[in-house]
Amino acid sequence: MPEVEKSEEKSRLIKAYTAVILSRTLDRKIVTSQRQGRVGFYTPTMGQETLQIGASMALEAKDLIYGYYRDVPFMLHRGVPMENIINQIMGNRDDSALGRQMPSHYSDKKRNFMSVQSPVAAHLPVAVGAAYAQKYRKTGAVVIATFGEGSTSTPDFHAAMNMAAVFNLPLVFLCENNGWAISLPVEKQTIAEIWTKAAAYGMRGLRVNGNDMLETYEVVKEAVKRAREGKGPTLIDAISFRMGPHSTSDDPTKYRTETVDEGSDRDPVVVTEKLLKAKGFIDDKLVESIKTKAQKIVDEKFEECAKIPAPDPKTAFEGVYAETTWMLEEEVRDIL
Amino acid sequence: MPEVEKSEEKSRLIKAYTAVILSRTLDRKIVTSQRQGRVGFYTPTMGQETLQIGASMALEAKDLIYGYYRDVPFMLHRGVPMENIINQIMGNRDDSALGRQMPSHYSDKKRNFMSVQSPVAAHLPVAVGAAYAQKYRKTGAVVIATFGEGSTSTPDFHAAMNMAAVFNLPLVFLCENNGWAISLPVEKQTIAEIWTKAAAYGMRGLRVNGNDMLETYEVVKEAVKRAREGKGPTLIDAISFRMGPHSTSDDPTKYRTETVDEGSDRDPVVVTEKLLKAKGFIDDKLVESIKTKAQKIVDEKFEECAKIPAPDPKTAFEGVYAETTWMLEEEVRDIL
Amino acid sequence: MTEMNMVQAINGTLDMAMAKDSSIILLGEDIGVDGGVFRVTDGLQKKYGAERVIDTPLVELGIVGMAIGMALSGLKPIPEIQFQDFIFTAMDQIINQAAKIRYRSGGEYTVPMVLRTPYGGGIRGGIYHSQSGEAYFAHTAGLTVVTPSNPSDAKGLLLSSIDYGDPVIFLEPKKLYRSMKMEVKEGDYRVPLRKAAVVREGDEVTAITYGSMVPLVKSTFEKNNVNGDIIDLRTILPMDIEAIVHSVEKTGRVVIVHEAPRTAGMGAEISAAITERALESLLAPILRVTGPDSPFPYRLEEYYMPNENRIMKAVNKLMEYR
Amino acid sequence: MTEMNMVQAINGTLDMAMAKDSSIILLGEDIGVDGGVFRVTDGLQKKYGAERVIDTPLVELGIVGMAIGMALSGLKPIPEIQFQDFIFTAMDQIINQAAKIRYRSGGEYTVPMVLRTPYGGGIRGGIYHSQSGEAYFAHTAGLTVVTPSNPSDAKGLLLSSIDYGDPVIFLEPKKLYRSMKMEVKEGDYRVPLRKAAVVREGDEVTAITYGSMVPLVKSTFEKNNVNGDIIDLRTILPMDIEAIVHSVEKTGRVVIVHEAPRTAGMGAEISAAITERALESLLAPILRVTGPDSPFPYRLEEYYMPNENRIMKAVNKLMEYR
Ligand SMILES: Cc1ncc(C[n+]2csc(CCOP(=O)(O)OP(=O)(O)O)c2C)c(N)n1
Ligand SMILES: Cc1ncc(C[n+]2csc(CCOP(=O)(O)OP(=O)(O)O)c2C)c(N)n1
Ligand SMILES: [Mg+2]
Ligand SMILES: [Mg+2]
Repeated sequence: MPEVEKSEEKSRLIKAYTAVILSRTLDRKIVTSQRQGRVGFYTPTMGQETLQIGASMALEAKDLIYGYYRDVPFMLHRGVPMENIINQIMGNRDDSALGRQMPSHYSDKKRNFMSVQSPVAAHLPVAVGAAYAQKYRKTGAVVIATFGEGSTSTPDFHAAMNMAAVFNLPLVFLCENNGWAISLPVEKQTIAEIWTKAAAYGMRGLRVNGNDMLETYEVVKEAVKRAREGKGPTLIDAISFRMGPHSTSDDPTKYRTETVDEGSDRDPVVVTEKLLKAKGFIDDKLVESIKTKAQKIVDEKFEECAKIPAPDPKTAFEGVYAETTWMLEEEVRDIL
Repeated sequence: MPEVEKSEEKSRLIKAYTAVILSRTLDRKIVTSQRQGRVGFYTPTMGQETLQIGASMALEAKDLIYGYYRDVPFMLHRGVPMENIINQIMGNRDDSALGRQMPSHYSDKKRNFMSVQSPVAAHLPVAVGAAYAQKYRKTGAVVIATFGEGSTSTPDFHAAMNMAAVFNLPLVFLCENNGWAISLPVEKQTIAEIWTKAAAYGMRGLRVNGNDMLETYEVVKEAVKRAREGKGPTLIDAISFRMGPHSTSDDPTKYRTETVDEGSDRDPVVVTEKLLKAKGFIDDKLVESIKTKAQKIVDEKFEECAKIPAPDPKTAFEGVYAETTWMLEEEVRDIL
Repeated sequence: MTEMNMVQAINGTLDMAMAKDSSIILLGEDIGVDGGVFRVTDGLQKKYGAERVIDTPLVELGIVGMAIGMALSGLKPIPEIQFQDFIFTAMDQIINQAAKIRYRSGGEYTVPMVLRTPYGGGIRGGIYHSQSGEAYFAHTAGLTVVTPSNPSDAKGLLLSSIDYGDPVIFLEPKKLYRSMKMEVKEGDYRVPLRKAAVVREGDEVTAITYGSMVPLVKSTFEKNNVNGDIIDLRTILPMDIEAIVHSVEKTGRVVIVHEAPRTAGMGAEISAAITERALESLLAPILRVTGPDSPFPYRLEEYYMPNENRIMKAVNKLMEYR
Repeated sequence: MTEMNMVQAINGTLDMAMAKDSSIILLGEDIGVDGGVFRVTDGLQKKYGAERVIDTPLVELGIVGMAIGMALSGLKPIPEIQFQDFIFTAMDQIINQAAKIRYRSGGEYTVPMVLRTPYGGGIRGGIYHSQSGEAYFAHTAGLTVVTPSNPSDAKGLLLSSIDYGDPVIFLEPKKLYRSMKMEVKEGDYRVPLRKAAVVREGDEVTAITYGSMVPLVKSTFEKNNVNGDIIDLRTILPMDIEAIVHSVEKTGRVVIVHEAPRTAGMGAEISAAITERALESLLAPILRVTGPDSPFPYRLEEYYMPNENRIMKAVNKLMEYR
């Protein structure tokens, strides 16, 4: 590999690794803060960092992300400011959604990260429409939609997969297969391997080791390239493991025997460090400094955001329509 | 083949052929009557007779059928009295559903033929529950669910297929693939072959020539046997062709170029006659007499049923609950 | 000005709008090659191509979901649900997505979409081809629910809906698709959303109705010389409360007419809103002439639908009260 | 008699019913091994096996559809939808299947099923974990909609629902799951469906409410010495019109309290039904204290939910009227 390319790869991977560490650090911070009562609710992302960041590396700025509630690493790597994420979780005045949504329901239109909603997979048919619009308007943008493996059982997944294939759209379905849907293991969710479901729609389906950031990157990159070239959608089954609980309200000891601990061989942070060390891109000193810096940033940002007050009460009843209704005006007069 | 078996096969096939002819004759009668304004609406079954009757031959009396609006041949072969079918189409006083449903929405609990509804495929998850109940109660009964190929795009198909597989239920999904969903050809409905969709659920999927009654019979028989033995569900993609319009309200000349005419090589009546003649089970004379008799029965039954008056108006507002509501009582007092 | 029925009026309006604005896309089952089962989109695919008049697979939630995504990406989709009875698998997309995206994203994302669907009885469609589900939508903040009662309004309301900026559920009374013809102005004109029309004026009673029931109430009042206002809501959510209260204060007697089942239907909201504001004006109880609280029958359809006789019974009861 | 909260009461009731009747089957997401996200089904899979307490894939329409099929084949399914907010993909199964099968089959097929689902705010769940959708169901003939307001009623209403014979939407106010404890009788007892309870008596005003709002209205009336009836509907569809009218004829003043958005909500039906029957008794307009017509916010939840202050404002307005 020529020097320039090598150095480009190095800086790209260090940026990615830094995002992995930032995500993990932020994740721990929020979980701890939730236990301290400083945060209401949260869905940890631990274990799914590299698959998301690998995917993010494969995208251009104009591409659209229809993500879900576990996509913090994706957002951080894509350049969503950390304070946007924390403000959303706090639901404070600076949250772009004005504290209307539960924590973990992010939105960042500037970075084309569509507002996350709760009914799982409901964003998938919507992503199909967005992809149709890209094709129709010839923007050259690709849409990537993420979702858990449990979400493949939903009506919305079926509708989206079939329509994306029928209309041959620039769309990548990235299944973040972390093995669990709350307490249901993937084996009880469905009998088939997730990637094989693509064939039912005449779509290409691939499996990738999500804990390998580079493998994920390569596979997503190729799928994005095909999509951009008009060769249609791909379903990618990215295998990972949900290292934490489903959410801060969940107690996985009720149902789970197998675990993956932080620092163990299957921890994507460890996998990524090994990979980058083997390439000679990082060493213990750099790792140490990245982690220390990440901790500092996370702590500072968190405290800054925690100081921001709640939104003005009247905002809870604004923006339902472009023009409000007389009923709501009347009701709000009664409330405030 | 020993004589006894041969003679059993003969009588079985003549019974089946008779049902094919009865169905076709009734179909023509109803379509004609609709044009004369004697029937409100109808979905012809022409072209799908042998696949249904082949399937019906494979079932026992205790088995449950979750059918759809095109299953007249299935019902006739299973022993549903023709007057039940005509009374439903007339919506008269003797219709078991008291004229509440549009024509083509049959029901016959005695023969375990579940009440048909309009939103396509909505009966499929229901059939899954029925199959679960058979398994749980160890009745030994199998459930067979029929639906068109267009219905595979629905949420309900997806839910049903996955759950039937996950719970390993005694259920046969019989897709009556007639090539069209009103005006949409199957190639635009979905890119994959219908039978390949089974794999997405870890289910067995098969294709069969629905115009070949015996092939259909054998394939369904084997699927039913497996289901009964606890080996789980099967999806059968039975290829046929919708020879008529979607319904009496439809004008297929707007969208269809290929046609299959009555009496042509692809007409299942012709295919079946050839098949039975080759086996030496029927000859022209028998064919003639079966057809004449069928016409007589159909004409007579139709005229008998046409004489039956409409249901009593009050029945339109009964049976919403086991015990009616005060609102409905009050409303009905106003109406009648 | 040309005489036309509602199917022709909507077809022409879609045609006119599509010719002007290439961001308008139609999608639905059988709307393209076939021109729609009611022929409302006839000829449009031929004219604008299969990319703009899309024949979709058989999946209502996919149709609505796709339309939402198109709207989010700058298009103006007009999805069609073949019969309103089949919209229920798409309810999550409608209630949880379309209606809530503007709010949940702090206004960053919006859904300018017009969801067209034929509703109601009158064509002998039985249980599953006759339902009037407006109340399900009217209970959903974020939606705007519109229904025209004649070809001319259909055009003006549809054009307003296309430019509205938020999701509109556009309910087309299939009973009126071909049963009435009228002059429809050429060119662009708007009938405003959120505004009712007083389609007949009088002093003694106020009939509040919409969609398919408007011609029936009108002919009933005419035939029986009822001296009353008839208010055609046109927009069901949010409804035009000022027009309603204004009339009730004048007449003091109210009859509400809709096809949908009575309980928790729109009539309830209209009645409650009136009692809140104009109790003192009421000279008699507010009466509702509606479909009964049962599914919709096939053979006995005419017993289900409100008719002249039932409306007059209510009017007479109002006039005779006290 | 043991003190217990609503979660414990429902859990114990399910346990008791399942022990007696092997045709009762529970199904839903995370209800088995995990015991349900609210722990309502805790321990039941261990006791009755995975065949009777079924952990299903993530598909609400499948859960409801399967339950309907089980009911048609002689079982008594009790499906759970994890949050009522996620029920909308199953609306076709509920509205077009469960509610209409008895009618459309001329009574040959029936659907004895109890669909349990937690609803409402109060746990800071934001837009998608707080909705109160009772009006969607209450507009659907064929359904019966029930909601308990305390642990003891939860048991008695659930047992009545299981034996009812038609589909019941059993809405559990999640705000009350653990916030109140009370004595719950042991053994089998029934609280009848279609009957309201008068949970406080008085002469000057009638509060009509149900589910999560009942304790709030009670404490508000107690604290402020309001001399009024409080009617807990218990069954929302069909509601107990006699109990309502009886009270209104006595008091002449009505306030309706529910969490759901106002427009086309249950309050509208209650108000309309009263005006139809008891206009002459009304001393003041019927007032509604409800959630506003907007989605449900997260951080500012307390502004959305009805509270003591808003209820008293309405009561005072009623008392001061004219
Ligand atoms: C339609 C719907 N049903 C139920 C839920 C409750 N719920 C939230 S997350 C979840 C599991 C999702 O699993 P998966 O798709 O694998 O994503 P993961 O959480 O594992 O990342 C469930 C059942 C929901 N949000 N939406
Ligand atoms: C959910 C739903 N959407 C739309 C319709 C209108 N419709 C009736 S039949 C039909 C086509 C069905 O095609 P297919 O499943 O292939 O069955 P076929 O009529 O060809 O036998 C459509 C779209 C419906 N009945 N249900
Ligand atoms: Mg998962
Ligand atoms: Mg077909």
